[in-house]
Amino acid sequence: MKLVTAIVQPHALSDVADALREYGIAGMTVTQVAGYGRQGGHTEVYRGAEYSIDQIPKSRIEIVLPDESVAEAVDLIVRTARSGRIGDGKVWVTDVVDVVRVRTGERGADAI
Amino acid sequence: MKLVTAIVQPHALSDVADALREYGIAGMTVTQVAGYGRQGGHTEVYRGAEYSIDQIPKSRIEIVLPDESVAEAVDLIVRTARSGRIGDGKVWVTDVVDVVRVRTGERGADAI
Amino acid sequence: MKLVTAIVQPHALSDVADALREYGIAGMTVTQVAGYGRQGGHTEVYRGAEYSIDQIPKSRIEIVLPDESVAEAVDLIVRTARSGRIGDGKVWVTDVVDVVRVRTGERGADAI
Amino acid sequence: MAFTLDTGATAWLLVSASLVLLMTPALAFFYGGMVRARTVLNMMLMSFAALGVGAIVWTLVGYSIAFGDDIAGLFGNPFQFLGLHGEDGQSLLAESGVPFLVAAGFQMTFAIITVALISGAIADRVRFGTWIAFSAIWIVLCYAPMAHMVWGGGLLSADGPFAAIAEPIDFAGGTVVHINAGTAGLVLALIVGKRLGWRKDPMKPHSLPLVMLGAALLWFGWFGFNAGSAGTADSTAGLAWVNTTVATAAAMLGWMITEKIRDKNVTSLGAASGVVAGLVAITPAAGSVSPIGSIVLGAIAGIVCALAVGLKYRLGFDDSLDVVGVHLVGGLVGTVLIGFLATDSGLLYGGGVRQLLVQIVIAVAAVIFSAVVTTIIALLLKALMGWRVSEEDELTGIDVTHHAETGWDLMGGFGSRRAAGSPQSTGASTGSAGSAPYGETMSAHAAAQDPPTDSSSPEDDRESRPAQPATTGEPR
Amino acid sequence: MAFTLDTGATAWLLVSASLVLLMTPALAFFYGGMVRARTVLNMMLMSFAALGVGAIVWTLVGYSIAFGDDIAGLFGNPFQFLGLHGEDGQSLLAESGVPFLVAAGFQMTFAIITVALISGAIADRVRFGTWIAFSAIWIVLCYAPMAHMVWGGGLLSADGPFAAIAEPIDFAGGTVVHINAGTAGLVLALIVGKRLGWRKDPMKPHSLPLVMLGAALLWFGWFGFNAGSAGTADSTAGLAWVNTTVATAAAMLGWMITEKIRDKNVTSLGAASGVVAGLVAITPAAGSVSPIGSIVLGAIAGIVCALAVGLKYRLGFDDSLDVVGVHLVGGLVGTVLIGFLATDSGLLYGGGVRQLLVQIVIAVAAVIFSAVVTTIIALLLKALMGWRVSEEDELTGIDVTHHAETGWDLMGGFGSRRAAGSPQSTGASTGSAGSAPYGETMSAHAAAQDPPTDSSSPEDDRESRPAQPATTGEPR
Amino acid sequence: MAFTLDTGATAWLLVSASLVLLMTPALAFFYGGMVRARTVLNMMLMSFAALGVGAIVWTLVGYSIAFGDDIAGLFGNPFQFLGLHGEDGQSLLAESGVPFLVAAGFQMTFAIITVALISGAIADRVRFGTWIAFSAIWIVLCYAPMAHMVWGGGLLSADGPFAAIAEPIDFAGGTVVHINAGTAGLVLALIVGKRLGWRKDPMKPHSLPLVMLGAALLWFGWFGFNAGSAGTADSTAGLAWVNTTVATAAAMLGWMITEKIRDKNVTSLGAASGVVAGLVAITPAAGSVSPIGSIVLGAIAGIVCALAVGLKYRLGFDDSLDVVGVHLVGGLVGTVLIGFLATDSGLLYGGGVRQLLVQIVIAVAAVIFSAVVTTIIALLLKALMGWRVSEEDELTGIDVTHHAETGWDLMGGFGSRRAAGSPQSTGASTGSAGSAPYGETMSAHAAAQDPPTDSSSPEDDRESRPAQPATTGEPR
Ligand SMILES: Nc1ncnc2c1ncn2[C@@H]1O[C@H](COP(=O)(O)OP(=O)(O)O)[C@@H](O)[C@H]1O
Ligand SMILES: Nc1ncnc2c1ncn2[C@@H]1O[C@H](COP(=O)(O)OP(=O)(O)O)[C@@H](O)[C@H]1O
Ligand SMILES: Nc1ncnc2c1ncn2[C@@H]1O[C@H](COP(=O)(O)OP(=O)(O)O)[C@@H](O)[C@H]1O
Repeated sequence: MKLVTAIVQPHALSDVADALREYGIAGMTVTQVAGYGRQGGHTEVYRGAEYSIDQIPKSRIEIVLPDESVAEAVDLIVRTARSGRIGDGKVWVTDVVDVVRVRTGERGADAI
Repeated sequence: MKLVTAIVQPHALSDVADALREYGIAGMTVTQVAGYGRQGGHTEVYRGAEYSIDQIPKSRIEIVLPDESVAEAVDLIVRTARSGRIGDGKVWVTDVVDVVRVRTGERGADAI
Repeated sequence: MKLVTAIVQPHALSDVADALREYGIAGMTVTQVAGYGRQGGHTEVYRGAEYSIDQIPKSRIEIVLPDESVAEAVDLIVRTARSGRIGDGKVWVTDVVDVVRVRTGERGADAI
Repeated sequence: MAFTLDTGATAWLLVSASLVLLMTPALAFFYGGMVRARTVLNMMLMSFAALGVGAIVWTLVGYSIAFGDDIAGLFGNPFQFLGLHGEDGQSLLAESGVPFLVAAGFQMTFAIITVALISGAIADRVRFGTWIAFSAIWIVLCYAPMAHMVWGGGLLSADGPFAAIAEPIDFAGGTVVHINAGTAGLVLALIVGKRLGWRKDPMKPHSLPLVMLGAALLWFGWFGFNAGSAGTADSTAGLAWVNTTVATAAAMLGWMITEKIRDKNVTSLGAASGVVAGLVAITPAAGSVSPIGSIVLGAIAGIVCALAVGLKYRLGFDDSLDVVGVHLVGGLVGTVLIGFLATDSGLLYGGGVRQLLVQIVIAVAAVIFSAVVTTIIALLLKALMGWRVSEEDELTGIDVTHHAETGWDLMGGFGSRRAAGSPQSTGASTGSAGSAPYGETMSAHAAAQDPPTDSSSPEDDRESRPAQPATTGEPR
Repeated sequence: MAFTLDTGATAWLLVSASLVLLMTPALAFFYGGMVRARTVLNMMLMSFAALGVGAIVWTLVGYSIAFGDDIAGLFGNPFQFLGLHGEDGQSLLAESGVPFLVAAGFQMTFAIITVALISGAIADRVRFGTWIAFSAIWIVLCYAPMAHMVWGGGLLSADGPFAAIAEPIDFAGGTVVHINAGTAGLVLALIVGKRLGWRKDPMKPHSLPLVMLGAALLWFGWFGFNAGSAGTADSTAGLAWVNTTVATAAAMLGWMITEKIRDKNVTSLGAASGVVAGLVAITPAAGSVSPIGSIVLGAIAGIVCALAVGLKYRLGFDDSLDVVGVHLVGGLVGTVLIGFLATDSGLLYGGGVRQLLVQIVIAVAAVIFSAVVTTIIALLLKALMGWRVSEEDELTGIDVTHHAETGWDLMGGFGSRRAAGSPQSTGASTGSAGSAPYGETMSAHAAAQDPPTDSSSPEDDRESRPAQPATTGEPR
Repeated sequence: MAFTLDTGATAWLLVSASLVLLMTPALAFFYGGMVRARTVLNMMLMSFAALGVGAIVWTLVGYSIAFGDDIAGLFGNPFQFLGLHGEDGQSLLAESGVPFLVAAGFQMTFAIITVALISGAIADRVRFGTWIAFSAIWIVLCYAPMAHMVWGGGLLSADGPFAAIAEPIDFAGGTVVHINAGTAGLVLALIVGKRLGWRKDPMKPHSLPLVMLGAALLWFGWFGFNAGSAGTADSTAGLAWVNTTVATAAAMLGWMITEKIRDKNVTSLGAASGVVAGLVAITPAAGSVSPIGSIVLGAIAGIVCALAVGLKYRLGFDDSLDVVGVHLVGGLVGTVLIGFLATDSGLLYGGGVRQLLVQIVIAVAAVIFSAVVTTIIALLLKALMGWRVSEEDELTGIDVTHHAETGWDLMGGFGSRRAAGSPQSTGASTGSAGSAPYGETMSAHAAAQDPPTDSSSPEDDRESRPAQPATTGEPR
């Protein structure tokens, strides 16, 4: 099994979730995060002093998946979240040793 | 070492933390997240138009552990967080290459 | 590639981000989290009843990196975030199987 | 009675009525900030519901029961001013030159705030319908008779039997409003039972700025409550205004000092609570003590209430937002201290114990009356409608489960939402436990798509998102 | 006219003016809570801008156009009271003993709130400059003439042609304020177009406590609006006060019941909206119906408006915060129901259909006048300045993109910030796509360091952080 | 003096006093929203503490010092009205028919808001006890004498030496309140020193809606401040009301335009600050300029203050929330512009330079007096009590470290909490660095369990959680 972590634009989240659900992935966990990267922040002005706020709101998606679905899932996320502008985000994949469903105690692929 | 990541119901968090502490695990990191999964969301109504809000508040727990404690810790989390209802959550385990305690620079198991 | 996850004091975040940027790491993702650990929480008092609030606000930094930069990056984080007091935080490193830049579809080291 | 309009008195009473009306939403913020984020709306709606129900019930029969012709010293003729039908000379404020409806409106706001106060005792856990029913019945059976007894010429008024000892003093509602609401709160807290997790979870206030906003608006509104109770804009109103301010200031400081000594910290919840405790305690006394007396009275109230709010933990009742500790105790403190501090008749001013005695009598009478009537109403409703929401709903939070809303959404538009009623989302919300196979497009979901939104709309329709190379084929 | 000051009436009107002025910020909170967190400031600023522009424009020419000597029944002499230059005997309230400037100030607050109301229809998507221009022009060309026609002796007043049938009744602004603003909102919603993602994204309110605060302060302020419109502190003011309260209570309950039946849940957004619907509907009728009549009128308004806010989904216009459903519909309900419920002349009180007829006529006239004038202004501004912000700015949120601010930052000081203008940060914000090589210190960044902050400052400078063994060498 | 009650004037002054009292909590919101989330409560408590302390001190001696019989032109007999003991004919407002205590209460609210204003200069970093002491002493030694000098017949009043040139004009407190508070803020900012991280961290406002709420309530309250200062409800009050509104509107627009030109964006912080700047500047002038003059005065104040708030960065003092830039500068602008714009005596109205001269003299005198007295008090307190909290507490946030509370908790009940005092949790909070061995149940923790919560409670106890198959054996 693998864990796919995707950082995407907040306004793309809804489309990504829909695309994943259509594809058959029912579960995921989403966190509101702040991204730093090539995409610069915006400028906020307080009392005439400008500040560049570097961090930009992003959505972080985590999905635990069977190995065989990873390629397609990543592809789907990348395609759906892409606008072509700097700051669209990253997706990375890590290995998962074990998964358990809390409700049932099921393990492995059954637990996803 | 391993990283145990657990998604649990927010109102189970306090019990899980207590159980882990009793077991001797003193450290963990918790994030408020939004979960999507089999458990459906709730319906909110605005101006007579219903919306199904899919994401459900969950708590995400991260614990870095020595390999030998993983099985028992996962077990403890699963037992404590379980209510038997859909949406109780997931636990997954990944490998950790290295850990450092910022305060002392200690590495590996000592750092946990 | 590796994923470096660092839990640091919120007021150290700005310095860590600056140090990493100086070092040449342009991208990272930050989450507000609650840490439990050796550092005890603070006491809050409501209606004369004291409660010890265990969790302490922390910042969680995620950086995907090429293997060769990991050692130095971890070192930089640890040095910058250290105040020597309990609660300075942890850094851990996990393996990354693949990375994709959403905007371009680039993979691997190019995507970071 | 020949009626001569006094525009100044009328202006002041119109303002006072408006100020007291504002107190009920103010209470909604005070209480709403004190509960957890997941129940803020329900908490606030309890006050708003009291406003809605209270205004109607008062118009229909409440005012008549309170101020109609006396029946047995207990209540007034309920049909006398049905629908607030009355003449300008007929109200208690006619002598001040205040028109009938202004007086009736002013009194209406007292009935509303009193029932709203009770809601704090049963936060986070009761059925909204039961609360609405309770509000309506309680105003009719408990508030209006009590108002009659104290202000409408009934048993506890200057026309009642105790006046033979000394004229009972309740300037603006120590008994009618605060002892009454506080007692009812205690009864309800006992009958409704505790919140899940009480004493384990701190259930800390989710927004102390909101609490302080509530306290501030309560203070502001209370000028209408107390200084308006003078019935006109004169020296007595001025005395009530100053007393209200200094007693409140002293109570806030008293609460702060108590906290500083006991807990080492001064809290904003304490400051806000001290404000309310002071306002409560000075309410019955505002017209009969001096500014210095008010400082003393306020300081005592602040200290006593700060200690009293801890009682519930020791006695084991979940008076969630301290209606008992603040309103019952504060109301008792104020009502009884009049016996010492009234400049005309107080013990410390050489007036002997008669005033003190009478004050204790009316306080006790108010407690008993309120306890009995509230118990009957609450048990009846428990049997007929039930008080508690389900445990699961309480744990999840009553806002989402009973009002289908969440109080705060600062993430703004975060997440995937679609119009309900679609097969997929309904399926989701009942929870299909079967695992959907990978790679297979869920057809139910496809069917759930919104109809293409107004693609035929003639006007410049800008709903489409900026051009994006995505290939999902699903226009947003 | 010889002028005799009545301090009571003047006190009440000073208070009323202050109360009505408060309604515009109250509206800012009501509307601001209803939008998403990323546009709350823009939404609130639209109301504040209306305050700024409205006060100036009213002082310069608005009051004169509304209350100057009649010209063709449509507007008043715009130069007559330039700069609010006038004598105490010259206002409509002179008879009540209210000074000229008090009357003029009171009227000013009506102009301001009316234009602010419109902003709800076009939330989240319009250029701030265009809105400011619209506010100024609309007060001059649409509000002031309408006020003249209804209250200043124009076509729709008791001096106009329809008075031959029956004297038109608009006690406090059902036509001038609510039908006017509601119609203008509809026109703007159509001309400006829909928000991106409308009907897909629930665009749920980001802070319902803020919405309820707004509703509460609106209610409070509305006492000035309605009871102040009596022009003095008398029985009529009292009647208006009571009617305002009970109609609003009934409307809130009406909306709640509608929701309960239709959606199974009572919402706080519904309660707050019901409050406003009731206030709107009773506005024209507050002086001419009985308290019981007000309950009926309010309940009908609550139910009808609760149903009406759904219309936009069916008809496909994005009246974002329901200016049409609440103000246009509520204003029509109130204006027309007078024909049935007025105790003097209503159909149900045996007054025949004449009043009803006239009420319908003035309502329709108001809709037409407002629609025509608003359309012209809005199209003109569309051509000259443009209404919409860019799609990207709208998606990102207008607060950050157009006001360079974010409404809420509860994480407090979270993140890395530096003074702008430094090469590095400027580079960042234009987005350098090239990958910086690892291990190489970015020299631009070094150059971007703040100058050592006041290390030479003579006083005890405590900007340094607590001693830390870190070796970054960069003092904070 | 024979005293005849005027209920209208009294009603207006009762309202005005209530409105001005509301300004102090309003300031708490205005300031509280501007600081970071981790210090909002401390910021708000500084205003609330000013309320508490101010009311008591004013009652005891403040009013006497301000309005007692003149001593050397500097202060009044401090014992004359001890405890606000006085007769209805004795206040300055006796002629208007306003009772003594109403006048004294009205004046009390001015003392309170003035000292509260100062707190903005020293946000986020001072000991609460020192602030309380400062508030009390400063009202007695700085505010009350200044009030005496300007309004109580002292040196800067019409009875003072400068009246020979022209009668000094300070209608509602340009010198006494704003120049005074602004100067004191500057002194404290210098003596207390800068916040950690100042100029590096933007320290952006954590809740701009709260800031705007504060600004709105300040505006509302200011009607009492300015129009109430007419002393009765007459044309002058009307003039002050209108001037307050239009000057504020103009100042808000002036600030907005300055921002638009300088920063390209109009901000809500700017709008809110512009509102306050306008209110400040019109305060001394509200009774002596025309509405058009007020627009000019307001616009100038808005522009000048918008520029002035940047000064602190250049001059290097951390006047955190711009007490200097808004109140000192705004107060000076208003006080001095009277010399040009007063319709009776201003330079532009042909009155020559005499008025201007006198206005400059009283402004300078106020600055000097306030600076000297405040410096002495602040240095004394620095020596005796200390001003600053520890650096660690400041970094962590003063709310949690000094008030044991957090302002916002929107996650609602998130996290593990237990009653303190238990060995385990105490151990935790002192931080046991030793690593607990795995697999070993910590016995201290077991001992720390709450006693089984009321399992013996007779009533229907619903604290247990829904049935759960978990085997932790620890009932919640
Ligand atoms: N090395 C990294 N490690 C973790 N997250 C990263 C990294 N680089 C970028 N990110 C995340 O991806 C987001 C987008 O990256 P950015 O460099 O701005 O644009 P792009 O990926 O289009 O070049 C960032 O806001 C951040 O959240
Ligand atoms: N594949 C997944 N990857 C990551 N998180 C998941 C995944 N599936 C479920 N989750 C998380 O677990 C939570 C519970 O899952 P759900 O499917 O609703 O119930 P259950 O696990 O009881 O079947 C979800 O809300 C989500 O946060
Ligand atoms: N085993 C762990 N797994 C995950 N996070 C941990 C773990 N232990 C500590 N942490 C995180 O590190 C933070 C600091 O740890 P703590 O034990 O308080 O101090 P220190 O690391 O200085 O000994 C905690 O607040 C928590 O967020």
